[in-house]
Amino acid sequence: MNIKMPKWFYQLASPKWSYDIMGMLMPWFGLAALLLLVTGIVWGLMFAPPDYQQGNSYRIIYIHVPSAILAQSCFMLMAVAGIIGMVWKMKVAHIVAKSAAPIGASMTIIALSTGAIWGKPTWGAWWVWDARLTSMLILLFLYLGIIALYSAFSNKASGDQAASILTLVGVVNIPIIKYSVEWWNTLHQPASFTLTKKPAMPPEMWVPLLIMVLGYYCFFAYVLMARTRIELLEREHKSGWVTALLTDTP
Amino acid sequence: MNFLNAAIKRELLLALRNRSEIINPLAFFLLVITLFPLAVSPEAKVLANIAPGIIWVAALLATLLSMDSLFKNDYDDGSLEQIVVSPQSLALLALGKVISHWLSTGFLLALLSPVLAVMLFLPSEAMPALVGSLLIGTPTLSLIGAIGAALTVGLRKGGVLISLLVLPLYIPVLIFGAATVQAGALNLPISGHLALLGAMMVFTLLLAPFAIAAALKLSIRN
Amino acid sequence: MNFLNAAIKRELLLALRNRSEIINPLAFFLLVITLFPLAVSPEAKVLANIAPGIIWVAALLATLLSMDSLFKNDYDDGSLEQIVVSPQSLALLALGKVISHWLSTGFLLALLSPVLAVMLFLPSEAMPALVGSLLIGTPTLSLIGAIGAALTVGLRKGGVLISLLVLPLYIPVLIFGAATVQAGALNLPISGHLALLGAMMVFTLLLAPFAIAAALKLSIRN
Amino acid sequence: MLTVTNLTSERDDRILFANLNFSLHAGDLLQIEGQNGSGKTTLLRILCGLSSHFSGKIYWQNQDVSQQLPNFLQALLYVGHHAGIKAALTAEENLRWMQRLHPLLNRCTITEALNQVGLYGYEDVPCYALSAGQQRRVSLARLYLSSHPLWILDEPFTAIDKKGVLEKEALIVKHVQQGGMCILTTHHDFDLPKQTIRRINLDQLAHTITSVDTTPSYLVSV
Amino acid sequence: MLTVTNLTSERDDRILFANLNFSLHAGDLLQIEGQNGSGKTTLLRILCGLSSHFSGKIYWQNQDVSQQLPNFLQALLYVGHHAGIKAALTAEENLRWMQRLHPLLNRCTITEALNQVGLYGYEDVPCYALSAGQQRRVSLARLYLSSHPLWILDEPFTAIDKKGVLEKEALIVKHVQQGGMCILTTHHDFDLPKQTIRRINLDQLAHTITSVDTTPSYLVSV
Ligand code: HEM
Ligand SMILES: Nc1ncnc2c1ncn2[C@@H]1O[C@H](COP(=O)(O)OP(=O)(O)OP(=O)(O)O)[C@@H](O)[C@H]1O
Ligand SMILES: Nc1ncnc2c1ncn2[C@@H]1O[C@H](COP(=O)(O)OP(=O)(O)OP(=O)(O)O)[C@@H](O)[C@H]1O
Ligand SMILES: [Mg+2]
Ligand SMILES: [Mg+2]
Repeated sequence: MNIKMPKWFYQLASPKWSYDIMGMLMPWFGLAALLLLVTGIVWGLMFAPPDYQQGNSYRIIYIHVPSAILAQSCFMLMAVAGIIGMVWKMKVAHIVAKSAAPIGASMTIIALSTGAIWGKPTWGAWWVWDARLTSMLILLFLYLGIIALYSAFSNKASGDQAASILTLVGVVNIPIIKYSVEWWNTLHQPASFTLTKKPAMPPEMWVPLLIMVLGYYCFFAYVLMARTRIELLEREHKSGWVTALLTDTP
Repeated sequence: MNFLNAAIKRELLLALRNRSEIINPLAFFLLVITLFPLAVSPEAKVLANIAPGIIWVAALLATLLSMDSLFKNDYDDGSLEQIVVSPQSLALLALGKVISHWLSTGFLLALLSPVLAVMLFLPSEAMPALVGSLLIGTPTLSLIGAIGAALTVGLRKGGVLISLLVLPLYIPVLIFGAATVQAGALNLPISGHLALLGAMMVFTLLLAPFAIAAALKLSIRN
Repeated sequence: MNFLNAAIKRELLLALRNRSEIINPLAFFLLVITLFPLAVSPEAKVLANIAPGIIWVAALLATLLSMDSLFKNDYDDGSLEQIVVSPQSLALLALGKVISHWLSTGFLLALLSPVLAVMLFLPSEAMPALVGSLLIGTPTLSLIGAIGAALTVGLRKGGVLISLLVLPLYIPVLIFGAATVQAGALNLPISGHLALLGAMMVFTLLLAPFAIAAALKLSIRN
Repeated sequence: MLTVTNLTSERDDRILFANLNFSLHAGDLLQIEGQNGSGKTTLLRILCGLSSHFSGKIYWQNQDVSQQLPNFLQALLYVGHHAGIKAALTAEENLRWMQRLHPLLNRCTITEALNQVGLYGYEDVPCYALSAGQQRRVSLARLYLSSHPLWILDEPFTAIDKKGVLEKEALIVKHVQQGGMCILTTHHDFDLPKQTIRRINLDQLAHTITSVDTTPSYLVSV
Repeated sequence: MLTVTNLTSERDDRILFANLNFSLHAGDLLQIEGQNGSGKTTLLRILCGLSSHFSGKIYWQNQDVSQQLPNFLQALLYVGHHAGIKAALTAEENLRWMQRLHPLLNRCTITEALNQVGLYGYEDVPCYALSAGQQRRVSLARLYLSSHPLWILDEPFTAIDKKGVLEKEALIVKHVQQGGMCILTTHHDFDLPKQTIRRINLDQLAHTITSVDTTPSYLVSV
């Protein structure tokens, strides 16, 4: 496949160029993440009004929802990076996907555990087999499989491609999972607890939530770039630019 | 097509040569299903209720476990290498292997399932749904499982890693498969469910062989 | 004893070297258990009812499947031969292998089981019975499974044949194991059950190593 | 015609060979020499497309191999460390499958080839019941069947007895004299006049590289 | 002292050798010769107690071996077709385990032995990352470590390069000169004066039998 792409796209393929660009962008994202997260947390935990039903326990939403959103976005990102890596043979794309996987898995774990903690007071159970929860759990398994596959190959290039194949198969499957799980649930049993009905939140509640989500994205970008840069150095440690980099800074 | 034919024939010959390969998934299926009355409860009402789920889980596990050796032997003895350095299409060969694998697992499981269903007191109205869902659903399991097998074949003791990779992808098939049988037991229409399972099968049938071939090449070149 | 120690250490080292060997039975256990709510029903009442049986069946299958490779690798690469031609006791070595196998499967399964029990809505009163029965019951499973593994190790693609040999012998453990948990869930005394499981463990612990050693010699000399 | 330019391979930060350049024409016999672990097998696997641990270019008929893989594979016969035969099948069944894979295995009938390698009377014995050397002979029967222009052979004489080695040497010489090409590794002495056989010694290559870092172009005399 | 009387072995109704008689004293080097499939490996495995396909008697120090197996195994070092090393462990870890198995592997330290076989610098590499010959070298490092009186070696030089073969030949000669015993098979030429090495040719034995025996036996094609 030879699809013409703009110049910057091919520049991305150069490890050195990517390394430098990410080095430039990182501080900005770090700063934004810090500002947004601090604002969001302080606002959400201290100033947002308590929920009329759940009291203060609802405040875990400020962690729970952003991590749940990010857990899913991260998988999409990995799939896109996987396609780019496979089609245009772009090493950097694979490295980005690989660096993203553990972050996505952590986000999924955070979403699951905050959800479980929240579930106990609101539902009286740590876990219910609700559609959304179940598909999240499956997402976690997919992440773990992908991470295991990356580490199982001795040739890093092979590991990249293997994991990309699995990611692509997985991403095709995610809508199917979501759909089937939802259908399965409503078919047999009227869900005792629905997450789909949005609590009618006043703006004082959802604005900090939005800030938290944005903060999470910035934080994600920051960590992703940091991890990618480390992985780039590790893989390219033989090449000229890394040697130059290491000798330049005593 | 000629080559696909030859590949299927060869696999079936190999399966016949050590007949245990054919009997084993069936035996496993049978044994797992007999464990449940022992472990859960021998009551007919309880069993009939959970029977669709149990039979489908057992079929899924039987497929999954036989998957592990699908490419392993060919990898270990160098046959896979020989196929990669031959001018024949790896995707076609993979498809042949999957087809003959399905013939000796999923297909036979589906034929055997009514017997087990009777043991679990599944109402007889559900039998067409059971056999139908297994016949249409298990090819998808074999195809997806083969992707996992191909990805892990080169790894020293990839072992049960394949389960981790493949089980999440099996879940939609499991859900719809079990739901079909449950609907059948309640005398509800099942054609919608079967059509969905069929669509999944066609979809994986078109894409999986290429994914398998790519994964095999990767594993060999690692 | 010294040699037993060395054997256990070697096995654990090998398990650590490819960490997947440790994680895999656990992952399998986890995955199988999550399949049931999907296939059977997500309702708490139904699940709580069948949870003891399901967890025990899953633990049994996880043990059984990891069993297959217990001696296979040693057989294929000639290590087993070397042990047979050495002056060391094969029974002691076999015991060492089983112990380290149990540490990396049954033991970890028991520790993990409460988490899964919560997901299946098992009442919290049943937790001690669950962990206790798994801790006392799984060694028996490992020991019996090792006999099956030793008998089938030399057969080309003995594969799932081992299931056929071993599962019938697993049934008493399964019945008492699941019954223990069910009793625990109903707040009934469980010490009688545990004592029975303990007696089975001691009995197999005394006899199995010799059976395993004899079976291994047979397999090698065939 | 096979041409290799600037071929470099490293495993785990050890450079095996760097900037290897050679080309092979009709009638050339090339022996890759080197001590154990010098990278002979790695080199052959790279040439066959079975390893991705390399940088550099490989040309077949003056075109990049990766651009015309089917053409190249059509012309190639590879005999690797692993025999690539199925233990459960007989010698004849194995070779019949090889013929399906490689249309150019058509020089003589399978029975003739088996007679040539001294397996007359063993056609119907499953390969697991053959000795180490006999199994290797089954694999080498392909040489008698082959009309491929390019042979790549990795330690073809392993486990073969003396008389067998002489016969196979003669066969290889005949192949190149008739305009074929052959690359092989062997630790056996190959007693042939200088002009008939060319040698590349990987030990020397490794030596020159390890001292220089800027990767000089190392040209093997052709 | 090892004595063998009337040893006969047959596989699948083919007599490999019949009424074989020999004895081995301190300082004896015995080479088993014969073409591929003549029964060399089978003979060695019988001597080590790794095969039960035989009739006849084997004595060690004038006592039936089966009566005093531990004594015999104490004195025996066997290197078989399979290397008997674990791919996941390093060379050093493998040899340390061998030492646990055989108390007599105590002649020098492991590091010294590894240096002797040319694996200096590879101590910490897991064996799967070694080449075919290097893996074989790890296995042969036992010869340097061994103070066993009896060595039984099956094709010890497989995959070893020329320099390595010469070194190991010298080691074997030294072993018998110091009063050890050695039985080996090899297709390599062993260039030694007649009085140093004794040879048994199984091809000739097969010939003599086929005429005497009443079982419809099979003449191995020459
Ligand atoms: C382990 C248990 C749980 C998991 C895995 C989970 C997962 C998720 C996921 C995947 C989302 C969707 C994020 C998005 O894409 O918009 C979400 C949103 C949400 N969750 Fe949870 N959740 C869990 C428990 C809970 C509990 C106990 C509550 C409170 C009763 C809760 C309340 C919410 C709310 C209010 C939202 C935002 C709804 C929306 O914007 O659509 N979750 N959760
Ligand atoms: N598992 C088996 N089942 C049946 N027959 C076997 C088996 N293994 C070997 N044989 C037969 O025994 C004979 C001797 O085999 P063996 O391995 O001892 O030969 P060998 O002399 O070591 O040959 P090589 O030089 O090839 O190593 C062969 O003809 C073979 O067909
Ligand atoms: N899977 C692997 N991972 C890492 N390194 C490897 C792997 N396989 C081989 N190597 C290394 O590559 C080097 C060359 O191996 P190769 O098998 O090509 O050697 P060879 O020349 O064929 O040796 P031999 O004569 O022993 O067959 C060895 O030093 C080995 O350590
Ligand atoms: Mg080699
Ligand atoms: Mg032999």
